[in-house]
Amino acid sequence: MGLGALALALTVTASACGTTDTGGSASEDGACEGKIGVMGALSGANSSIVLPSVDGAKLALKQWSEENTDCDIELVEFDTEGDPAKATPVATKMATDDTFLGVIGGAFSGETRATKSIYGDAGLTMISQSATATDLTQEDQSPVFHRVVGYDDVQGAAIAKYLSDVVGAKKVFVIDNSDAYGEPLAAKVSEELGDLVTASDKTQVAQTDFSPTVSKVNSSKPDAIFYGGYIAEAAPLLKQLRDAGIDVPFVGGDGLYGADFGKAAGAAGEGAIITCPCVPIEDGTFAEDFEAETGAAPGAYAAEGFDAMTIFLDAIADGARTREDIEAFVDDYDEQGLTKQLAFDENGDIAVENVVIWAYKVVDGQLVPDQEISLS
Amino acid sequence: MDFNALIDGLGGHTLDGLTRGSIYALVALGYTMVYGVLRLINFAHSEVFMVGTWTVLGVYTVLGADSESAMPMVIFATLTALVAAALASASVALAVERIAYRPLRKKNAPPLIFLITAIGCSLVLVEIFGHVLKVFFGAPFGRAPVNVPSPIQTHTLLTIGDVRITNVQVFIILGAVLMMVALDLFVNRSRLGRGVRAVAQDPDTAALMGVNQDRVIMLVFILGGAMAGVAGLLFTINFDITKFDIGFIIGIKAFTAAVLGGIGNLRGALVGGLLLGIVEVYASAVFSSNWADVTAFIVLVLVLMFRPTGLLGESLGKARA
Amino acid sequence: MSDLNEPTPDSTTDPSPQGRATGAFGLPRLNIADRYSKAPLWVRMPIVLIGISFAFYLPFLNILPFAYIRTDLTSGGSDWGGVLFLIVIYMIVAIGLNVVIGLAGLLDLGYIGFYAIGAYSVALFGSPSSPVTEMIADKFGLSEGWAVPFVACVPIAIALALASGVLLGAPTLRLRGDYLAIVTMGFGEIIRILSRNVTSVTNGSAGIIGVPSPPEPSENFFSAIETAHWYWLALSVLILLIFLTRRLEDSRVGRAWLAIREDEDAAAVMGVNAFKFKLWAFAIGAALGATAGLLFASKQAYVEPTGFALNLSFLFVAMVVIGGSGNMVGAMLGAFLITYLPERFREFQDWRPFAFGVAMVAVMVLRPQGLIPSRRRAREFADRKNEAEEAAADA
Amino acid sequence: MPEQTMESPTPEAGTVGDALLVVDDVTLRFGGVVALNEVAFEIRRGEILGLIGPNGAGKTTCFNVMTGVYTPTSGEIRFDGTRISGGKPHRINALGIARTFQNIRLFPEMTAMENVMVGADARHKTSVPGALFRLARVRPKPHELPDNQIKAGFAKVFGISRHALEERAGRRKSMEMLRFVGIADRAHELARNLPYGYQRRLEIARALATEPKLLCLDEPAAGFNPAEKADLMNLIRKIRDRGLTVLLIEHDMKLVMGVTDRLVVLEFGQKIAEGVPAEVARNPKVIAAYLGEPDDAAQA
Repeated sequence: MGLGALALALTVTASACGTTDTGGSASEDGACEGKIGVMGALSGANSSIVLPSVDGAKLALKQWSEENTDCDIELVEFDTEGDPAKATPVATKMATDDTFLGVIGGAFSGETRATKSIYGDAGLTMISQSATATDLTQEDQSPVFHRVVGYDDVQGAAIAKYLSDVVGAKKVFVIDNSDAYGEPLAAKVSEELGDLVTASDKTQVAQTDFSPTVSKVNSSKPDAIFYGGYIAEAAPLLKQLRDAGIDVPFVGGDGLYGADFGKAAGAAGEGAIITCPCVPIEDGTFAEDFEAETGAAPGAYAAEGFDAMTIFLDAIADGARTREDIEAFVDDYDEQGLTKQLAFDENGDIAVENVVIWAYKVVDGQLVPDQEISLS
Repeated sequence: MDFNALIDGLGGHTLDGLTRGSIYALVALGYTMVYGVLRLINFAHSEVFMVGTWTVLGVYTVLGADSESAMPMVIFATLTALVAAALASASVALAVERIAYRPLRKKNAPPLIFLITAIGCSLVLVEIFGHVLKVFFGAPFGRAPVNVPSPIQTHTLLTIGDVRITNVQVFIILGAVLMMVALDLFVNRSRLGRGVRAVAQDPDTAALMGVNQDRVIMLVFILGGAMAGVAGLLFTINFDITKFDIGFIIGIKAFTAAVLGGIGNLRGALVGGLLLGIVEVYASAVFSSNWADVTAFIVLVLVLMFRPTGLLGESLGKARA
Repeated sequence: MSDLNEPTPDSTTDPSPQGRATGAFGLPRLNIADRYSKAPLWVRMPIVLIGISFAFYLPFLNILPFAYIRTDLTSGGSDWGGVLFLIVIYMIVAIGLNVVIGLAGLLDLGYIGFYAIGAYSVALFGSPSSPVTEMIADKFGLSEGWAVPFVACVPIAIALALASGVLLGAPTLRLRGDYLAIVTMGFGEIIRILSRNVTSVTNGSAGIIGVPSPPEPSENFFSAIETAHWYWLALSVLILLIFLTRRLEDSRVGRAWLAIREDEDAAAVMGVNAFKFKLWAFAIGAALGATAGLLFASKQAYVEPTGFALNLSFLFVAMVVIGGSGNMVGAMLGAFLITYLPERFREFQDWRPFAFGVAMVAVMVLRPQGLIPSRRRAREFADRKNEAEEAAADA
Repeated sequence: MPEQTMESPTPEAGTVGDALLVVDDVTLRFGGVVALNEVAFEIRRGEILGLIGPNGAGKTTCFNVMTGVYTPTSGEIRFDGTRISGGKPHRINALGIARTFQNIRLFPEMTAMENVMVGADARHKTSVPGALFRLARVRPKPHELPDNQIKAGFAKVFGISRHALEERAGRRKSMEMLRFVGIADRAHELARNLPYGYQRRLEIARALATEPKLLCLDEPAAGFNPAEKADLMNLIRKIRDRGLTVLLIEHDMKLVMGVTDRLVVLEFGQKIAEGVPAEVARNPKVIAAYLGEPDDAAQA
């Protein structure tokens, strides 16, 4: 072994033969090529919230490439499993590889928090399709971070408004899932509702038996229920609420948005209201194209993924070839996207007046646009 | 902290706790039986339960049973699902035993190796439903949660004071207790059960007395698996849902329940499961649901402090103190 | 250092190495290890030094064909230095857990709890935006943005980990085997849930940003994209910890641990204070776990409760056992494989967990003694197998 | 290893003196079963005391009470004037009682040498801080110096860490013990790979390494052939000659009669006789007890 190690070390230091091309550099000659990264939970338990947006981005690239055949833009997928620990090496790889011109992501707020400074150091523009934590732009700003969704505080205020004005609730029961998404959203809803909140309960991710929560709801007799959390827990929660004879309106945030909700909640899901900072796709071409491409209806944040990719593609079409160009272009961007008017303020957020929050109603297991929630 | 909420709704909370605990107890049986005979924590058992829930979904889909079905169909579908889930889970448990554990037993490997193998098996089973089957068959397999539309509709059977007792609660508690009584009788009264107890007490002497150890071990995995399958059915009736990783939490809880009651002890599994269910529900009522697990683990530590081998002590046969 | 590297006893007390001749079951690889350990110091020293230099050189290894071990070859790969850093962090975890499981024979399924304590210590005391520092700053009228410097966070983290190791161990170490396993598992979960629920202290599910970096020799030395620097830091810590753990293994303490693992009652009758040494094993393991967590949190600059989920505890145990329980090198190999392979084969995406599970079962069934068992273990297995065969023949 | 390094724990080697261990009306009950019933006897300094009786008479239980495995229900045990009943096994060992086990309980995955070193460690102090940092320096006595000249020079100037000193002393002592019981030739083999007779002797070496005043041997000759038994008898005498007191449980009456100074006889948890071997052998109660046990009677 000793000799082997020595020989190995000698080879390593002495030989200068073939090197792998790991770095590479962006084309200085202005050729239309480059890579856009997309990072998020592409495998594992949470991937169903992320994969549709990646498909949306892919669709945008496909449609764009058909029109811009002289360009060679690649969308590179990076799986983080939603885990910040796995996201940092991925982010560093993109940050240190000059061929990457932009990143779509992070899909979740946790991994975004962990990687924002890495991209910041490298000046690599991020456009997140679904990281909605308020602090990402409101407390700990980063020059490279942008997002095409309204953040939790905006959505929370809209949900509170919907509950009080549209539902006309006087007593709202607020439930959250104790995680980084559901907790702050529910907190904002409660804050906005003020006295209208009659009681609340904190559940947890991966819980299925909600009988204690149901008892609490039963004894406080609310006229509406809000749940901040994800589909996997909302479905059994709703089933148990309905079984207990609690038939008041059930409202959830964008964590419940997506085709999976109807499949998971079944009959109990009928009539549930799901809000989302995403507009219904009116003309239908996106939905049709998406379905033709992936074989499924557009899921959570599919259109946001499409929009984020479109911004990068517009930048490249505009002649941006360096990270600085891209960043400058994105900062000045102002176009009507699939989901909303896309223009970023100095924090990287879509201006509040352009954020559109819609309420969807579950009818026959499908999400049907119900109404836009006016934010003013 | 709201002790009034607990006291006001004590009856209801207790009933909820018993319902929750019944499912823990049924799954705990699998841990406890395997442990009693092999001194091995079968961490793959949680996935045996998971397979049960998917089997129920399969049966409902094939029979076309859902919440709209008529009474004869409801009964037929439920019974079919019961048998199918028990069979499927037992087969998976047996397969795990044959593929992963038996070769290790032949090599006389230490318990830690079994533990890692069990975790590996668990991962494989989870991924089969979360990914592999999806690649070949598409939905409903995959990472997303899936509705299992139970044909049994929940309705109130009777109300005592404030306590509303539903048909589903009665079904679950009675079902679980009946299965456990049957199992207890089987282990304590039948010839095969005697073999199980003999191997649990002293494998070497049992072998000398002509008990076929491999057969006993197979039997234990089959019985434990079947119980987990039944638990899968009861679970879906109550919650109408399954997911590729649904077994993980239930598995952890059931294992905790088994230890709480005294691992290796059938009646301990029942006591531990029900107690754990009640503790969790009470804690959820007093604090909130996100404190239930902390409370449960603290109760476990306290119990073990005073009774180091669980509430009823560990003994599948009755001899070991 | 010299007496550390002397596994063989003094020549005066070593009658003959003929006992080794019975190692006929040994694999060829073990003979290499044997030959290495018997080689004189002037042979071993250079080998160790070359090995260490090579480890430090790894982030820049870019010569074919060796460069194929890099994880950033495909466009969807991940940063090689970052992966190396994570590997080393988990190696620290593995040698720590190996003390608990491999040496003292205590099954700890809640090791992530100590890792979390290390990570949260540096975050809670070192980050200017944590509720704890804000409270301290408020109470003593310190300036906004004040925080405990990184260097002071290290002893805090280690002290907290030692204390929690003792706190967990003192009441529970009297429990045997699997009961201890579930209690430790509960401990890991309690730590995670507390960090999530006690929002006023830990900032709850939102986590804590602004975790400090170690003191920098030059500006931006430890910036987030300088992963090679982070790797070097972690590697240096790892080497130091290996050195210290070796010292424990080759001492009265290490022998006491092995004796307890082998037969606790007999050890007690031979004067081994089993409880004390088990508690030490727990505390040492806790301190190592916390060190890993601390480095991790510092590099990440961010901690949150979901990073400390229960399944990581299982993964840690898997690292130790797959590599070869009781053997530090084996445990580190386990950590390497479990961290590295999924990163190297990212292109298989959603197939990786499945493949991982299959590999786990296959490795254990085919090689239950672990990939690099300690010499003891290898013999044990050969013997146990013989025993089993004899028993089968008798029946 | 030169003989002069052998340390005699007690100077009055070989002389029988005052009571070293007193078993004072010890009763032990497990639930309803009385394992020991008001057993009382004493072991005198420097003697070899045999503890005999039919199977199930309570001999090993008596050992277990003495070494802290069980706590007596009533009564107490005093060792060298200190009450030890109910104490922790490692404390009792520290006071000077060591034992072997009827069913060999070595540390199978440790070498013979390491097994004995665990015993030797009982007299050592190094714990985790000492082993980690090795800061506690001591000035070595001449015979404790390392053999290597350069190292010895360093040790003379800078002192030597307690860890290193204890390791060296432990290794020397262990090797000496292995020689003493006659198994030094296989010192570096795993205990589980040693032949049966070696394992029995290794247990004795391990117990001796803890430097006990009283050594309790639980059926050390079980499974031995006559030649091995004779060797063992010599070994036991040699142990006594080092100044140790020996308590011996043994079935083989020939061995017991040949080596012990006095006998205590138990039956059904009660002492039925005590005295010098020849006297006890004539005791009708003892004869009656052993008649019920034809195997043992035949051996005697």
